[in-house]
Amino acid sequence: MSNNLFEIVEEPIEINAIIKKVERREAGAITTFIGTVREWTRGKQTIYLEYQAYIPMAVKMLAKIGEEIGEKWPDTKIGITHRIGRLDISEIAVAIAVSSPHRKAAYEANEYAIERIKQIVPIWKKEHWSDGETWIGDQLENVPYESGRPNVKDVE
Amino acid sequence: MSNNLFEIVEEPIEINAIIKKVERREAGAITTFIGTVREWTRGKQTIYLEYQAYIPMAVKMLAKIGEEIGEKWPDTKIGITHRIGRLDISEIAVAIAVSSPHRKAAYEANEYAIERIKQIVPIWKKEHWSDGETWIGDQLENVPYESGRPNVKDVE
Amino acid sequence: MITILLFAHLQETVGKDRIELPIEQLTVMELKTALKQTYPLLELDHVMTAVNEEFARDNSKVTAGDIVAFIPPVSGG
Amino acid sequence: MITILLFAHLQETVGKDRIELPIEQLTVMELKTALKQTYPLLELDHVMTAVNEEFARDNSKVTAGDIVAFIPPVSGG
Repeated sequence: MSNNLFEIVEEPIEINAIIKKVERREAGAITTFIGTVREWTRGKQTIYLEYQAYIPMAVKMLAKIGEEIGEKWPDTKIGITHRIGRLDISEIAVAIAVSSPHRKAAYEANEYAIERIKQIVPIWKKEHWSDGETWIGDQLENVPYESGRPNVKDVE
Repeated sequence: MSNNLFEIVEEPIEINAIIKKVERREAGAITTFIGTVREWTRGKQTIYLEYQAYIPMAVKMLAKIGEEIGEKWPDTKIGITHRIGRLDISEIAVAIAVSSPHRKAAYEANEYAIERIKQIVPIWKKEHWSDGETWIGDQLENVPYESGRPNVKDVE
Repeated sequence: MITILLFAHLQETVGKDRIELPIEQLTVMELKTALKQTYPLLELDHVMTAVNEEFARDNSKVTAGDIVAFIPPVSGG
Repeated sequence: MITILLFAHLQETVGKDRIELPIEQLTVMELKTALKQTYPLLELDHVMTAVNEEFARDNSKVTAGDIVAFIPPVSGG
């Protein structure tokens, strides 16, 4: 992995590498969020996931989230790496690290980042279930689409 | 490091080892908190820290925090390791990892853990400043004692 | 020439990940209407659009050389 | 014999990390009073006490064989 704070990668994510990017001598708190491939979702079994991204725009949107966080929590430093391609159970899909002099901001900024990723970063995941496959279309992961296509809805 | 979920150690903390302890195939979210030695606190420079613990009771209290979390967020699994002895700037003093099927609980339980550590776990830190040394006595780290002794206050 | 990028189920529906159209200028809305005449992409009315990697509105202008991407609801993380 | 453990500044004030007292039984409060007569530990009135690794109150009983620890405000993390 490179030193870029915002990355889309195809190889496995090394959490220590992300932490390293945000370490600072003035920061006493680092929070990380690690999103892994979950085997069971509401009783359905996932065999593996496939992530696709509109890569250049995804990187841009990750950087935009970084800017938003810099405005809301000025003392923080954030790094986000999202993996694409095929991911097996327990593999890391996304890692977010935030360093801050104090812990409250590190938690808040981190949670904000994952919420925003699910809103504005053009990355899609396709669930390969034990009984079929589905592109997941709801940003907040609450409503997987029953068919292979999303229910139409106005996202603007 | 061993496989115990709650540990007081003297050697450097390996964050990946703590994460490994809480990984589960049904958990899609892992949050970590890493508390490092901060160089600057309100304009004062720290040279190094010294942590002391009442070890058997500290391990017991960490496990008690784990039980509390198991009651409040039943689907989570938590591991906490705290280091003692001399720690230099940027070294990890405490690491907390929480896995959960869903991320909200992983953030909440993690933040709860660090708050409780600062309330009930018998660990003390001595700041070695560029201009002297102080045992830090306030549980929430807001009021470092001016002298080497804490202001008396009733903590019961 | 306008380049259109397709992702996720849109890509599978059309059977390719990009379409090139020899057009000089039109709006996002007009582009969607044009595409729906050729492809079974009814949901285009309801996905977001990015022009040159920035989110755009239905009345935004698209000009030759631009890259237009249709962004179905995202599911990263 | 009752064993008393001291930490942090209490340990530095007394100059050792444990004290053994040949006592059969007393309360936490009585133990604190006894210690203050020998050592400059005024803040004992205001620190928490653990008996056998569990937090205890001033009226808790301490019996020969018990380990008592005085717990100044903690600062882990």
